[in-house]
Amino acid sequence: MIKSFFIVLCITIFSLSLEAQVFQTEWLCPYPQQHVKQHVKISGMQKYYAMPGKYGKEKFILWPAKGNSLTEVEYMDSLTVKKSQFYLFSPDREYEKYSLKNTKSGYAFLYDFGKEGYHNAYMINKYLIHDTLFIMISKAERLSHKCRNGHKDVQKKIEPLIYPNLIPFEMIRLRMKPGENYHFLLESGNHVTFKVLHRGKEVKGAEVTFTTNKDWHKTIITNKKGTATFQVPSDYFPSMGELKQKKVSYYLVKAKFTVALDSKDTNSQFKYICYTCTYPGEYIPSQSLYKSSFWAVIVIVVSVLIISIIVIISRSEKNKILSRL
Amino acid sequence: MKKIRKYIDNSNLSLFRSIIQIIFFIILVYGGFKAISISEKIPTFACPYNVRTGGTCYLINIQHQLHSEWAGFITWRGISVLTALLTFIGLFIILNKSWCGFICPLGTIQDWLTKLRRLFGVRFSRYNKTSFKSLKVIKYIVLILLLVIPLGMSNSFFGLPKITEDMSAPYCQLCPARTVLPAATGDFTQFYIDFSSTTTIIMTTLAMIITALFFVGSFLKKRFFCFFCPMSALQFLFAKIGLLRLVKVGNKCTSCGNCSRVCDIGINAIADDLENKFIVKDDCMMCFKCVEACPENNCLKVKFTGLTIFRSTDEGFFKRFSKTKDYNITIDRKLSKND
Amino acid sequence: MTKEVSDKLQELKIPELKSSLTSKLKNEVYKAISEIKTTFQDSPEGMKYFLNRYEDLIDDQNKDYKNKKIIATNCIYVPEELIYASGAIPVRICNGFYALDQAGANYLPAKACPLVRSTIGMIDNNYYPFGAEPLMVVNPSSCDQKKKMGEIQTKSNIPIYLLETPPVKDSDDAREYWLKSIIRFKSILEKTSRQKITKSKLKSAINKIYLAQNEFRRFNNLRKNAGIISGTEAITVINTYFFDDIESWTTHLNLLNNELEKKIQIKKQLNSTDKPRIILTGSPSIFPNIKIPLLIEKHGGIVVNDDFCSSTRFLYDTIAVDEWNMYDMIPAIAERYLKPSTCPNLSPNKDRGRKLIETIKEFNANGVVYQSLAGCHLFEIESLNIISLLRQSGIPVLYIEVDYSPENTGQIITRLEAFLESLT
Amino acid sequence: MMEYFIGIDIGSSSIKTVLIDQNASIVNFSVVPTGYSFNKNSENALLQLLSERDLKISDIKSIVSTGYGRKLFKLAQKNISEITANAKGAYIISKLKIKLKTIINIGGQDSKIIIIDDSGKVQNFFMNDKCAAGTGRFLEMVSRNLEIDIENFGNIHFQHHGTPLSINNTCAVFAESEIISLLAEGHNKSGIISGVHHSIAKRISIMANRIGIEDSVLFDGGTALNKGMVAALEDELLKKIYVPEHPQITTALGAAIIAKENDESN
Repeated sequence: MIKSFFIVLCITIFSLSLEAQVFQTEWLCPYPQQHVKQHVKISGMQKYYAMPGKYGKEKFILWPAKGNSLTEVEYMDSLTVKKSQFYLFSPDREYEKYSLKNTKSGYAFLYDFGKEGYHNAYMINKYLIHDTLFIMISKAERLSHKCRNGHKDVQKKIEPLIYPNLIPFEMIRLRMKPGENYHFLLESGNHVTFKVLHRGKEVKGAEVTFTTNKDWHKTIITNKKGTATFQVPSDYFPSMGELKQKKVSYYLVKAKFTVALDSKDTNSQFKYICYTCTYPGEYIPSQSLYKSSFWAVIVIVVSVLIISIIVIISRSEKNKILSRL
Repeated sequence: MKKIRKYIDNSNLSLFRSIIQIIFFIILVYGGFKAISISEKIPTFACPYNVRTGGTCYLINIQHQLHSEWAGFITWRGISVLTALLTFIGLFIILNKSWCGFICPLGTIQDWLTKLRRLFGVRFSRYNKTSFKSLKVIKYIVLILLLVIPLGMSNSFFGLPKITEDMSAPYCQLCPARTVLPAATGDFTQFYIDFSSTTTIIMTTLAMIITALFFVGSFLKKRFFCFFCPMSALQFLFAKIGLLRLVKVGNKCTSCGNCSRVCDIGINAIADDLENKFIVKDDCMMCFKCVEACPENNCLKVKFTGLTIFRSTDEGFFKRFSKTKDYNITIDRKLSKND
Repeated sequence: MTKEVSDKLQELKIPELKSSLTSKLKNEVYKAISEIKTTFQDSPEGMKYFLNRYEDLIDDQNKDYKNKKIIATNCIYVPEELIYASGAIPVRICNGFYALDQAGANYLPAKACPLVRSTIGMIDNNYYPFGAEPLMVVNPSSCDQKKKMGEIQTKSNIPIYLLETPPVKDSDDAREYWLKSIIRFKSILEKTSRQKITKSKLKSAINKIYLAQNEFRRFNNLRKNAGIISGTEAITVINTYFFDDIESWTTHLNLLNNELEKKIQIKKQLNSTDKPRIILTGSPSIFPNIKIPLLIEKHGGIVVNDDFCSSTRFLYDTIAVDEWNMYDMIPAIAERYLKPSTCPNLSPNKDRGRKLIETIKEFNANGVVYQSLAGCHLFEIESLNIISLLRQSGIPVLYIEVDYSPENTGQIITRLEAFLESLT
Repeated sequence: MMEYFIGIDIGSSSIKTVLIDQNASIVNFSVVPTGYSFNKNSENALLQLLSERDLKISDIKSIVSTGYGRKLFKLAQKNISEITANAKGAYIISKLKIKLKTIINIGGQDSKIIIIDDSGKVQNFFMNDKCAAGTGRFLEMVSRNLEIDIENFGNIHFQHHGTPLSINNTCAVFAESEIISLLAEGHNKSGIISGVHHSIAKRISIMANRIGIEDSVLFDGGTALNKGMVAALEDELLKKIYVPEHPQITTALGAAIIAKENDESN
């Protein structure tokens, strides 16, 4: 009896480890490892760019990485990366099969600024365990915009783009209505909505978890419209004077959905396909942290009173002359 | 030709001006809804903080462009600063300072506040001569600060530490247009005090005080803010080469003082100055109310590239100011040869 | 005149001096009117109304102003708008009657200005236009003889109010002092005519004066076609504004203007006459003292314009009000009478020379006749720099001393003829 | 055929007529006292003038009258003021000798100062016809009191040496009583006469300062015959004064020349 118990235990450990091993989330991490920071240029909005050099002028950079929490990130090295497929889509849907570049700051996804709008980068890994095929898709959307190119018909250019035939399972961030434009910054306290799509169709019942780099996470099941809405937490409490209005903190959204294959095409070795998709992003502390309209109203009302009193006093002298009119 | 000229000279220019003001108020404040944008370098207020703005005021441009190291000005940035300035001057020259009188949305708001005051019968205030002279200097000081601070932010002058980044676009933080124009589109987000650092606290509190001052001031004094506005100071540097000009023929003037009485800003020099022809003073906004109120023929003339397009006539004066409905007299003069 | 006769006259309430005075005034007016009619044959139809008004002026039984509130004013400085707004009618009592000049002689020294003497004569004998006694005589402190005239004790018991005018026009204090004195005058007016001056009444008063000014400006412009109407007739036309009802004056001037405009269309030439065009300046000549303009036009000149405060100057300057409220109208009215004024009682009086030269250019006049009433020191003193200014800009000037007596025309004629001949 | 023009100056004390031919040379002239009915006298003077040159009224092209009685003289086609006539006459007479600018004319009833521009047109003038002091009438009154004829006032003036007696009374009427008292005090007549000349000269110089006289001054009118008067004037005005040969007839000559010019122009 004990023997059976012992076998069951090691199977679960094994599956757990397998699970753990298999289920470490893969995603395209937008920030580099600490020790390679000097090879990378940082922009005003803490966006990282590759230094101009071997691969031409400044480029976006994304490092494929693994790991459940955003703090201990395990950057993939050349071995694991070999098996995965990489895709890069520019805003006007040009598709390019991509291979990673080995830069000083590690294996990374490099692509040009190119056209105005969101560039999508994908990494797909497939694992087969028991009878389920795990398809891990890591997606990243990168905005490229220069104010010089003007701000004409912004809404059209920033619509999320999906590629159902190439990427079977995908997740998009719905644009904030109204008036999201190039200079949009997600503020903590705002709501952000993600829609999960399987071969272009909304998926009901997918698990969507939202984790921040303070390891706070929340999971929501998508409704019939395939969307899950999260409220971005505010987790930045600076002391007086050190507040950086534009302090960027990262979040990672993971959607998981398993599909049972119908029994007809039995030739495949697996009965279930488990899709997971990851989507990284940034958010900044909410303005209400340091901006208060309440005080503004007080200052206005007080100054209106003071100014009117001063003016009335200074006008009284002239009024005496004209008062008899 | 003479008939058209006579019709224009007798016309009610103030009515025409308020129509133009309304049109441009809609274009500049609500242009964004229809993605209209006149240009990024207009010589009048059209605040980019108002998401729906129909153009961008040149002041914010120049403050951003000056926010760069000295070396930057030799590279392409210097060229872009120059082209921005040239577009500003090009746009400005066409209408000279009547950008303020006819088009500036902030000016339009002030005129509406004046109409409101008139409704309640409250007496307008007016600066006496001494305070007029001393307050006149403020707008030049603001202009100089507006140009120097951005430079000071990116280069250290005489070894002094650089000015903090919180002061970016210093004038725009204090300008009432930043709070008033977005409010006109219903977006009140600009009314806030920013506690993130002492500089931002001071700047945003000052901004709120200036907004309060703006409302109280222009309710009581006609075109209160225009007297302190750095845009009018910047414009005046190029006013002399403007195509639209206000010209006064000195010896036709009887110094009756009508023009300085109807002048919203309260410029006395227009009545007292009999010498120089080009009579636009630095705080004049070329609204041409003085030309309407001048009873002398050909004393005040509005010229566009040398062609007189509007001039003061006694017939026009009486048509505008007197009412002849319950008298059987009409005010019109046969076109005589020596006109 | 024995004692009984004068007592009887006293009972009959016909003061003896008055009856003979009326006859003197009557023939003075008739003489002036006949002079005008004889010298100017082709005078326009519209003139008849204005000449008849003078005949009504001196007959006491005229019913025009029977039960109306009258305020007699004595100078251009008195704001008419306020008087109209308080429901009264302003009547200007400076006049050119030689008989009244004699009547006022025992109040003022021989060397005093005849105009002031004739005003005192009018007040003393209670001899007002249309025989209508005013509620009050407003006497401004503009020139010093008018100022002292207010204190003279005359037989009449009509109150004389001293309207304080500033001696300077450019300084801010003077303008404020003038504004305050206008406001005090307004409250006095409201008390005497027992009617509050409201915003709407003042606005309609200003409007009435606008229409009169508009017609006057048209008339002034038409006089640029020299020869259309003689200077003397023009002065008589404008002088009737002193006492006439403003609306009827404006309508009749409108008719006269239309008639003149038709005449210009027919005549087609602009400056038809080759006679020398003269501009009259200096002390005002008021009907019936039209000696100088009449003599000039009799001896081959034509008076194209003048800058008397009794004709061109007092209707010329207008008000522009930004907000039709009391706090804007009252200062505007005050500024109308001070800022553009070129009265020599203000010093420095740079505007007068400048405007005179401008009128000369506008009316392309050939010469200026500067007349000053004997005893009017202001105009005599100012004549020095005005004449030197005109000489510098190459404009011939003749300086003449005048008084109301009709006799000494002989000497004036020789001077005028010599001057006119030097112009052709 | 020679054309003739006549200028007649009907003054208060004497009537001066001048006859000139078409190249403005004086054919004949006459000076006749005005008397009572100056109309008849002036006609006789005119006829007398013509008969001396055996001409008839019909040969005269045009007659211009000037002076006080100019309007009532029937025969003249045109009448002009004596100021314009005086200016024209003086200008023509002195054209060859001096560059004339100022004309001082002391007539019977008035005294005038005329400033002309270089083409002979009147630029500015000042007339004193209200007060008898400084006019010919004053000299007539003095000659009556001293029973000396005006003609020889000139040379008596020079008999007096030393400073002239000052007649400090400006008014001609009161000056008369002052002269009588001076006579009573035993002053000799020449002192009084030169005093009178200087008082007239002072009056003229006051008028001169008002109007501002300029160089080359001409002095005409009846009083100019009196040499003493000319000397007194030169002392007062500190200017050289030119006196034409017949100072009395300049105005009449001016009228005649204007008659000629008008005739030529139209």
